[in-house]
Amino acid sequence: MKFLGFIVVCLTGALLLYGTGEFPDWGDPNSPASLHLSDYYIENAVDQTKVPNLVTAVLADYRGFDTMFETSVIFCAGLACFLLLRDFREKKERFYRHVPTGVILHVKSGKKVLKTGKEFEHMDKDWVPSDLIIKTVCRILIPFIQIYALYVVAHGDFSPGGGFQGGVIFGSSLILLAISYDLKTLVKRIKEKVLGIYAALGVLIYVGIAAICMPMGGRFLDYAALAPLVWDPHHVRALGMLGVEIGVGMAVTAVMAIIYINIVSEGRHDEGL
Amino acid sequence: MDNTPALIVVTPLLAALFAGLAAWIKERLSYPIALIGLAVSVYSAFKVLMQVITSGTIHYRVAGWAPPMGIEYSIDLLNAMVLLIVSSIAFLNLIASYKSVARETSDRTGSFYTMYLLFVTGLLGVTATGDLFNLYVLIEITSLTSYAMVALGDRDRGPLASLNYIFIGVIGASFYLLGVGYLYMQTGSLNMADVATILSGIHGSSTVLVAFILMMIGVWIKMALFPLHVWLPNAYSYSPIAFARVVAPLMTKVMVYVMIRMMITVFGFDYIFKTLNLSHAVVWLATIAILAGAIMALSQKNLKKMLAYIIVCEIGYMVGGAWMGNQLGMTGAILHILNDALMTFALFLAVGNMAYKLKKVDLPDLKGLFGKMPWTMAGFVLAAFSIIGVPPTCGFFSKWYLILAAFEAGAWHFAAALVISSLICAVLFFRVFEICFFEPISESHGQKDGYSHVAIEEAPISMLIVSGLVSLSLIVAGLYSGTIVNTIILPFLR
Amino acid sequence: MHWPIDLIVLTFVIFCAIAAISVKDLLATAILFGAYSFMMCLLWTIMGAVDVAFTEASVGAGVSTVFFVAAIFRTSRRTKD
Amino acid sequence: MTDLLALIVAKYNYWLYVILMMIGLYAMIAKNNLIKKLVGMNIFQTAIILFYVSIGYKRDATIPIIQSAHGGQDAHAAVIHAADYINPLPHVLMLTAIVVSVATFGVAMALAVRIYQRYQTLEEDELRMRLVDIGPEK
Repeated sequence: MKFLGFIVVCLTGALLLYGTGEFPDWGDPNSPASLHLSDYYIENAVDQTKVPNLVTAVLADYRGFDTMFETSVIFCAGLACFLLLRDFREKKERFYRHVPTGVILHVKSGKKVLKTGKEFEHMDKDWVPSDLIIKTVCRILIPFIQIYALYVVAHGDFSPGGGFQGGVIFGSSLILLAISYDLKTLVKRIKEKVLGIYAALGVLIYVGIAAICMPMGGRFLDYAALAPLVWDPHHVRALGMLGVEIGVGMAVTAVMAIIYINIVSEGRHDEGL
Repeated sequence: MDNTPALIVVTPLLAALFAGLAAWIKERLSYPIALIGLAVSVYSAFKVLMQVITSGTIHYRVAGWAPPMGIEYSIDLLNAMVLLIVSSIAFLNLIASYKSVARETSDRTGSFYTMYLLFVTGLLGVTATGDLFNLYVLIEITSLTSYAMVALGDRDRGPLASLNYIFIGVIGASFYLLGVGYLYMQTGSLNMADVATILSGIHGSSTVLVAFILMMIGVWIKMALFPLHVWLPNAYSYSPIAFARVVAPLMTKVMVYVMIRMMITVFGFDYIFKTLNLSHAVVWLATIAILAGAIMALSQKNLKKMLAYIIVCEIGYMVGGAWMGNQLGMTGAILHILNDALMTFALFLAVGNMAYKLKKVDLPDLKGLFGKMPWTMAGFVLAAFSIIGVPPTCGFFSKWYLILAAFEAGAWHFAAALVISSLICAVLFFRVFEICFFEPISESHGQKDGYSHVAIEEAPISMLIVSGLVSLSLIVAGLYSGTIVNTIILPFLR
Repeated sequence: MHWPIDLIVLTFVIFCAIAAISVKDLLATAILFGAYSFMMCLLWTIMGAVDVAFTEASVGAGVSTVFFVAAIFRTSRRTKD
Repeated sequence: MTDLLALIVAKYNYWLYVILMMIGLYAMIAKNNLIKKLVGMNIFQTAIILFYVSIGYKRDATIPIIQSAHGGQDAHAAVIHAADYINPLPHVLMLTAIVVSVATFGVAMALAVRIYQRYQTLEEDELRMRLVDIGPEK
């Protein structure tokens, strides 16, 4: 297998290298790729869409249709993780810790659930005492990460960033919460149902904004048709893009959390890293 | 403004999202939503097909930007036909599979329907789009949904088969993406029509040649042409039956459509058959694929696996026809997209009915099935005749075109492979019929003496109606294949 | 002219890639893979693709690595090659 | 000598991307551990992204964010020269490709966890042996 793989790889490499023979030089401003469409976007995008970040302009407007399906791909990944891993059966084995004394209770089976609170707390099987420094630092850090994520989403029109990056950052702040405390803390705060609805709703915002353009007299995704609905018709395309980016951000946040929770707890949503 | 072309693709997507949301409120709500979404899609596809037949190609600019800048749907006769096939098969299958979904994925039917709709959205989008990169994104949607579905079916082997499918599928999609990159390097554009105009000036470039090879290998991996087919049999036989019934007829056929689209619209016949002159090599490859598929099908003991290898064999027909380099061959290949989708769908519907009752479909399990499930078996027999190529079922006509094309191009080996594979199919299916008809039911089923006292245990009526309808449509499609060729395929090829 | 920087970072990328697939501990693979992604992100910043680099920094070096570690936590660290 | 250097400068990016891709592809085909294969898959995909980003690069040009448009009212006053900005289209395409690759990666990881749950191993040869153990398929 190794030898066969080596031959296949070498053949592919040779084919690709052969193809590079007629490439224009790296960074050549006159290569065909940087003349045909690129010039049009650079010269007209700001005029037509009022968005200075050309990548966002092309991403959410000229090629917004791609991005819509890209968001669906992300949604699909979250759904796939849910379908593959989610296991609704409760685990019989449970661990509790008596807070004042530090004694650990191991419940092997049985229905009785201890009330957790001041006296007892849930414990993971592979549990390590959580560090005060880590907990405190993360507690301080998480709100700032989230605000930064919102900034990235909202400011995607003007600077690098946008719905996807912001969503990932927001999602990783949730993951940080789960890592620094434990998975139960996250799952208790944000229910699985909320995450699922958020993921679908995020994509729905995108497709919805795109679809509303049709009864408003435009083509699918033609933000210009939304002009009567917004307060600033001059910037209607930029506003449409902002709405779309918010949708993407929501979907991505939720999906990142769903994937993490399902992988780390094998779909049981009880204990993890 | 007429938005029907967009509606074909967008309604399943919207329905998928609403079904996903509804599943959190009440699981039962997602089924009617899915049904409505696909019904609108079928209606729009039908309307678009009629429009294209009367008034020519439709160009729909998504977001209102002119083609090379924005993404454009350009729907001609070939697109419109494939769109109608895809949406109606997906719709019919949804009707047929209500019960089996409820049984196979009992606690998460809502998610199943969402996944199903996303898969159909992907297929429809791949068919409708006129943009090279958009095609890649949509291929990824279809692939991602099928990875998840394959893992869901068989709990023991599904996940492993699915992971192997991911590795191969990612290589295929990435090769396609690389090919698009090489093309973009030389042309600076992503719109198919635009790329085609620019390409006609630079036929000699080695970059274009490499782009062509990469894209073809990518598409061949995705459609499971013979040496690259290893993922298909496992993937199709392990997925849940409701999904297998839609993925088996549609996925490979849509990929064949993509190949034909690349050949006709992007690179052009002049480039492929005059500049490169690859016809002979690929027709030989297709010949080998047909024979290999047929022979591997012979050695299978499971009905689903056997059908999967027959699909590998059928892909050889279409690739060979498309690469024959004459009009007859292309006609045969396109007609076979339609016919093969219908035949495979009919076969898998019948197998689905059997699997619903019998739980597993190894050949020995099928004993006495004619007595137990007469209607299902009637559908199965019709579909099998069509695969073998018995007139007046539709399978005969596309094979006829392909054989004529092979004679015209002098590709005797391809014609011989066609005849041999038909004979092998005949042997295969008559072996199944023999088991189902003549061998008595084994003791374990509780009957004592043969099939004479067997109580009829049919599949649910919704499954039977769809199965019967599709099987009858095989004959109808066969009788009207002249009309289909004259109104859709020949005008398209001119 | 910033091709020398580009070349240096690109060499690092290739080193990280080779190291990531050849170490015998999957957790090390995960970390090296994160380093690989981050180097890649630097490379793209040099080439002026800020949006892509931003995405790679948050996805490749961030979330992907976390998924990776999570999966290793639930499976095993050991590997034969 | 200067010719050779010029050729290397002009093309080395493309050559190295091919090497990176070969590394990824080799890991996908030849490695025995499924997680290693996944790493190979990711390297393979990022190599393609590197290729696309290299297409978009332009000498003496800046990042594709139009400075003058930040000013508000006098946005139209400044003339935009296409040669001053890097081609934004490959970046857009690659954002989509990254998203697709992370989605695939997530699903693949979930599958790896499922496989481990069932067979307690991720080595391909051991998996093949386990598959023989559970006997013929249903």
